[in-house]
Amino acid sequence: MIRRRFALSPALLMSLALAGLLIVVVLDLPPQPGLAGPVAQAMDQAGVGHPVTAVLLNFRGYDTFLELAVLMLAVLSIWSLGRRDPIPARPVQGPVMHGTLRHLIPVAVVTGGYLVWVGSSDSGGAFQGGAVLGAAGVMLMLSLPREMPMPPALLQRLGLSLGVFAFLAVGTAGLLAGHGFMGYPPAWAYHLILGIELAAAVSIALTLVLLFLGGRSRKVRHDR
Amino acid sequence: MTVDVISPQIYLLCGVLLFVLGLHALVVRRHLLLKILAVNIMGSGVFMLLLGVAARGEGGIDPVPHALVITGIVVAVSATAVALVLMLKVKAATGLARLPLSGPED
Amino acid sequence: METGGHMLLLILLSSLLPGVAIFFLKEQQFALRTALNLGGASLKFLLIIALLVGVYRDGKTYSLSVNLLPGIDLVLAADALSLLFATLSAVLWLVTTIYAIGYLEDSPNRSRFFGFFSLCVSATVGIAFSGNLITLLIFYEILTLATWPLVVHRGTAESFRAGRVYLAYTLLGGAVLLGAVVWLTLLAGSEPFAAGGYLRDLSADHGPVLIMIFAMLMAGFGVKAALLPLHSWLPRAMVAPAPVSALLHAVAVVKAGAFGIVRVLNDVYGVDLAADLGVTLPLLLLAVLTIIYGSVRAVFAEDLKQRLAFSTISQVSYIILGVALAGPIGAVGGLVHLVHQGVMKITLFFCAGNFAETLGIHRVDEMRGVGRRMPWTMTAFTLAALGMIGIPPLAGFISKWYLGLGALEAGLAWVTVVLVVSSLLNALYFLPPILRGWFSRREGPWPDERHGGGRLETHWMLLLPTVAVATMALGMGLLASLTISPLYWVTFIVEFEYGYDHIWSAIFEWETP
Amino acid sequence: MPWMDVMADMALAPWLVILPLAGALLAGLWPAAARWWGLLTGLLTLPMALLLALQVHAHGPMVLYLGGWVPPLGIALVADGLASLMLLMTAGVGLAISLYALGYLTGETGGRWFWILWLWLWAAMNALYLSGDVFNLYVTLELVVLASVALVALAGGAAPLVAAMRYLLVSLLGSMAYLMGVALLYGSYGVLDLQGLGAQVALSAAPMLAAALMTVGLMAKSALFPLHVWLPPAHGSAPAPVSAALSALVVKVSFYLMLRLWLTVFPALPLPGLDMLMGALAMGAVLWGGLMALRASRLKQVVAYSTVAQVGYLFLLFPFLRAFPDGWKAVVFFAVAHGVAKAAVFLAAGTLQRAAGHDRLADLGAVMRGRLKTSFALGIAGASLVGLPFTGGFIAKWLLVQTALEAGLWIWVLMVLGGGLLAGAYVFRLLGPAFQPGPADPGQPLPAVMEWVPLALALLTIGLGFAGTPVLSLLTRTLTGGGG
Amino acid sequence: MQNHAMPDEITTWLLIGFDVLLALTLLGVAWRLLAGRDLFRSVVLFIAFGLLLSLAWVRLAAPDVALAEAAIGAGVTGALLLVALGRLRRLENRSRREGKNT
Repeated sequence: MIRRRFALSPALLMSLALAGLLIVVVLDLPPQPGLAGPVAQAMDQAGVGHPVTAVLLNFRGYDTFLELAVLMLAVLSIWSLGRRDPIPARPVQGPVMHGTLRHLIPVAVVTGGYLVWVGSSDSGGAFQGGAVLGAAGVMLMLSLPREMPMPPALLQRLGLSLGVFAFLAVGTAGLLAGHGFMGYPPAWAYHLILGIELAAAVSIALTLVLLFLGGRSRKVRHDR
Repeated sequence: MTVDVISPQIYLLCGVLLFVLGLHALVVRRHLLLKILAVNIMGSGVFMLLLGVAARGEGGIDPVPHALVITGIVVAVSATAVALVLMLKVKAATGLARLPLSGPED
Repeated sequence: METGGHMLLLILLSSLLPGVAIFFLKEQQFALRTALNLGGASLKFLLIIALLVGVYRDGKTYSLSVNLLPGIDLVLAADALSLLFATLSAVLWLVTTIYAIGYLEDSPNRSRFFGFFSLCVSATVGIAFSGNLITLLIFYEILTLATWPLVVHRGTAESFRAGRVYLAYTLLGGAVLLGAVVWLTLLAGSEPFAAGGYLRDLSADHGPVLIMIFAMLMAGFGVKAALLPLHSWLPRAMVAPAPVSALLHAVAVVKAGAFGIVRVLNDVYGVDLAADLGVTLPLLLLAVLTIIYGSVRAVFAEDLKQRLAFSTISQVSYIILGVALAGPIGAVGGLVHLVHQGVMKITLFFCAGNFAETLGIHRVDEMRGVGRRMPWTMTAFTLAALGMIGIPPLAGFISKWYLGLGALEAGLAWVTVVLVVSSLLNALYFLPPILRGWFSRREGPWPDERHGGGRLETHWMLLLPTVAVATMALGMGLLASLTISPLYWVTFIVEFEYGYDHIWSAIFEWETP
Repeated sequence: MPWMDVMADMALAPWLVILPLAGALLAGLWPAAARWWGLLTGLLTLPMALLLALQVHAHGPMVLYLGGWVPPLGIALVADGLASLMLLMTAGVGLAISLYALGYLTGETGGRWFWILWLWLWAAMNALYLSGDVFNLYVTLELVVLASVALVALAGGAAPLVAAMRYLLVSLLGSMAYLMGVALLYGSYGVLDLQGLGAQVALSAAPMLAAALMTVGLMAKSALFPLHVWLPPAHGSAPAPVSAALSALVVKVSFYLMLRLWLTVFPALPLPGLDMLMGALAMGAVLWGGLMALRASRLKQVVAYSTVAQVGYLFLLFPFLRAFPDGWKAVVFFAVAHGVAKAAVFLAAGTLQRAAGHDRLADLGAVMRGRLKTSFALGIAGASLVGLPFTGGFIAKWLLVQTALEAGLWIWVLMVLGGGLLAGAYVFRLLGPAFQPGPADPGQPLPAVMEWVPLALALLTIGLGFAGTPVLSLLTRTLTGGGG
Repeated sequence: MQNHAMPDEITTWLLIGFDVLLALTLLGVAWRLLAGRDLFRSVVLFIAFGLLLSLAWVRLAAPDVALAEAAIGAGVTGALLLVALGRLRRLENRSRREGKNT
């Protein structure tokens, strides 16, 4: 069965050729120092102690900013496609699962919050924390027998925009204050980053839940 | 020290193969859900390549690819979510979760 | 270089702006439209006269250049040749406008018609004043754009077919031309037209390439000039209204092609270089073939407008023949035919339009006795047709005389034989309508008599232009020795182009052996 | 050192991202006022883009280190001649689209979503044009894709949804290939900024494979034949502003990215065969798109297939680049000329369609006669597509032919000229109905802006006919890579 | 890689063996889920794939990525896929019912 699906064909031959090329190239990649050195050097001005967070929110903060924008745009795109169907018959079933999920949710919320906070100095950060919070929200949706009522549309939109907005506001403020676009004054860097992280985490969590729901809420009261 | 040298190589190879596997499935498989999964597998392959490169670095672990991959994962989930909703809309509109072979002349 | 550039711009705008304004007029705004049309045409005429005075009496130069691309300018300039063509266009536009107003009375979509009509003339004047090859190409393409709507104006399936053929030919020609001009610009830069050409320095290294480019240029301009293998759009385009046919044939399209060929030969390559490259003889042969072919087809065409169309194919090649003879006397013959043929052919088309519009006559055999019913028109027709045949002392005779002399000068005596044969053929297709018109007796009603009664034989706006151009055609022949005649003017141009100081003496040597 | 002083006059570039993004956020928060946010964005962005282009023209390329972090650690915004030209075109066409949409999208017809997504698209495109980092470019590219896919799907109905799905999958495939290229480049050189990569890339297997993957991936995104299948159905029932945005702007985005990569990152790489492959596909696009446009029976279909054909010219980039380093400028001018003209044609088509209530070519005569301004816009912009004089299209065609001749590439001369003939055939076919006999009838009453905006864009194509020299001189202020 | 306190031979080979095994498993799971016929199985395998992937990220010394992968790559994407699959099924049933009715 499997063989028939991936039968010998021009496509397969081309894939194999590409695989061969890639393997040869990848095994031959020269050793190069990467950016570990520059990152380590700049860490004392980064405002946070954890390199990955420093890269995400400071050195390459613009990437992260646009990434939040991607998330938000994904929700908007889905909303533009129409209203959502109700979530179909629970994929997760049985009382045991529900019970487990319900107990997991508070743990996940705490974990998520902790991850956001700890991101400044250790593994963790807005995305991981937000993701765990979002996953918790999704689990909640899955575990409830009926759909959870969502907050009003305006609040949803506000929450959704929070991360991008915080980033944009801080970035623009930096521009106006003479630190350049996306620039933080070193003294405030830690607090600004933490603020952005919090806003981003809320947005990410909400966005993931909204992505999961798929489509605008079914109440006709909002929008249009 | 051998682990430091050999393990990343293993993952580099694995990443490349995942990428090609996903690419092939994306071209060959016709169900939209599988196509979407295939894209995700391709992405995972690239992420693995990036992290393999980071682990192999001379000056210690390189945090930049880590940040890139986190960004990439978020972008991937966004695209996947949109693709899934679109798939459902296509299914509702055409009754098929596949793409018609030739473009409809609307 | 910018002296008096505004004058040239003004001449262009004098037809362009009324044209654009006319588009947006309501169909019923007859008076305003007519005022705009005639106002624009008269203004252009006056401006051209002012320009002539400026150039010839005050010795001013006029030019205007606008940058298009690094090293490439859009140049408008007035030299003797452009003034000749521009004057011809302005005069004929004025009379054709009057004619068209009468011709299209009460027909639909007149605003659109006159709008494109004006654009078309603007493009033609632009061609006349083009100061370099790129500018010429630009206005040449604009002309395509502006004439297509006129060809399809009637909106019938037949006119759309004609429009498609016309587009296919002219766009193809334009594409070839674009390739050639770009190529030439790469080689030689964007030089202004210069008497004697500007490619001499290149010929040593790029001889074959220059020949290739020459062939492409001839093909590009040859489409509109209806040179032999590229002619077949023209008879089809006869579905357009008579004033359009008149304008297409006498001035705008066909002449634009011929004018382009003259420009390339005289002011880009230079006659000497062209002769050295050996490209004039093939061009000459092509012109001769076209002359004979057009005449023969005209003999067998029964539809009056078709006959005129084939006659045009034949006659326009006289111009090309003249310049391809590569000598000053032949050039005089060719260039003067640019004017003579224009005036005579427009007369013939006006007459054909009068016959069709007044009596419904479309075919030659329907012309029996029309001379009695419409004596003025028939007189005009006769004058112009006899001129085309080359009966002395009419205008066509002068052209052919100089062409013949030019052929002898160039040592190509056989060309005179061609001219004689062609004249015989001309007689063969122009004499029957004349004879029938005057000497046959009409039996039965006219095919479709529309303009009954009245003091005049037809609408005055149709008759007046016809008589005017016929008078002009007559005058150009009878008064050829005056200093305001086209012949004198052309001689002046040729003297300049060929660097002769005493062309008259050269001619007299041949005239009085 | 990281907190480097930023030149005071550099502050313009980020605003070109901030403004549309802020507009998009505000439109998302207050959908009821979305149209006014859109208009405001357009009105503010165009002068910014114009100023930036003037600044770049006067002072040369400008580089802004975001957050003060100098690449390779940080990300740079690069505003050079090429970027500022694309930004300017986007701003000009974008403002026109916004104004037009004010009149076109009235009432409840999904107008709000159009505005939100359109502003996002605009922000994404601007971010992409300014980005100077291969990974950041990937993120912006995804933004563009998501926004444009949603715009395609906005019309609803089977054909647009299938088209959107197809487009999304092709784009994701392209994105993944691109990302693979990024990974290979990072694996080889350990940097992500374009200039840094350009300084290091040398002729070897990894960058060549990366170049091939990225080029092919981007090719898939820009609707090059034979991957154009999604494009014509996407335009069939899409709102006119969406069609205009897609055909005039979005198609250019991946072309720009490809060009940027080959100018800065890969100039050291000759890819034998790639130029022939791309040229062959370009030829296929011109022929196929042209023939399909000749056959299509509906106005917007004809225009959509015309886009398929004209995308082909963009890929002459590769033969031209291979022939000599300056060859790309002709193609960029073509891209700009096509963008303006195609937007004008689509908007004019939208007006005629609205007025007539349909867009069957054969039955449009009365409305075309009744709406002269729009017909003129169609005619003038059509002339630009054909490459007739006094339009940007003519200058573009001239430059293409000149470049091909200069390189001695006869086959592309023939392609450009032949493609122009095909374009002539289908453009005059579009105009044909206006000349059929019959009454003039303006059709449904429409807001005046729907007639004036296409006309203004059409006149802009005439303006472009005289803008050859300034545009080319702006393009000389483009950062190109070198070394390796 | 992380600097291990005891870089002795056995640990080294165990770790390499583990890496090879993990890579092969990943490839195998990817193959099965892309080549399979049962969509539900594919989705479940994909979630498993995501979890295995985060294990690989841990092995590549990227704990941040591992966290994100587990939460987003496996968790959220998995949930998205499951819900989408459920909705797809429902659409199929609906069209089947409509097909019977007509």
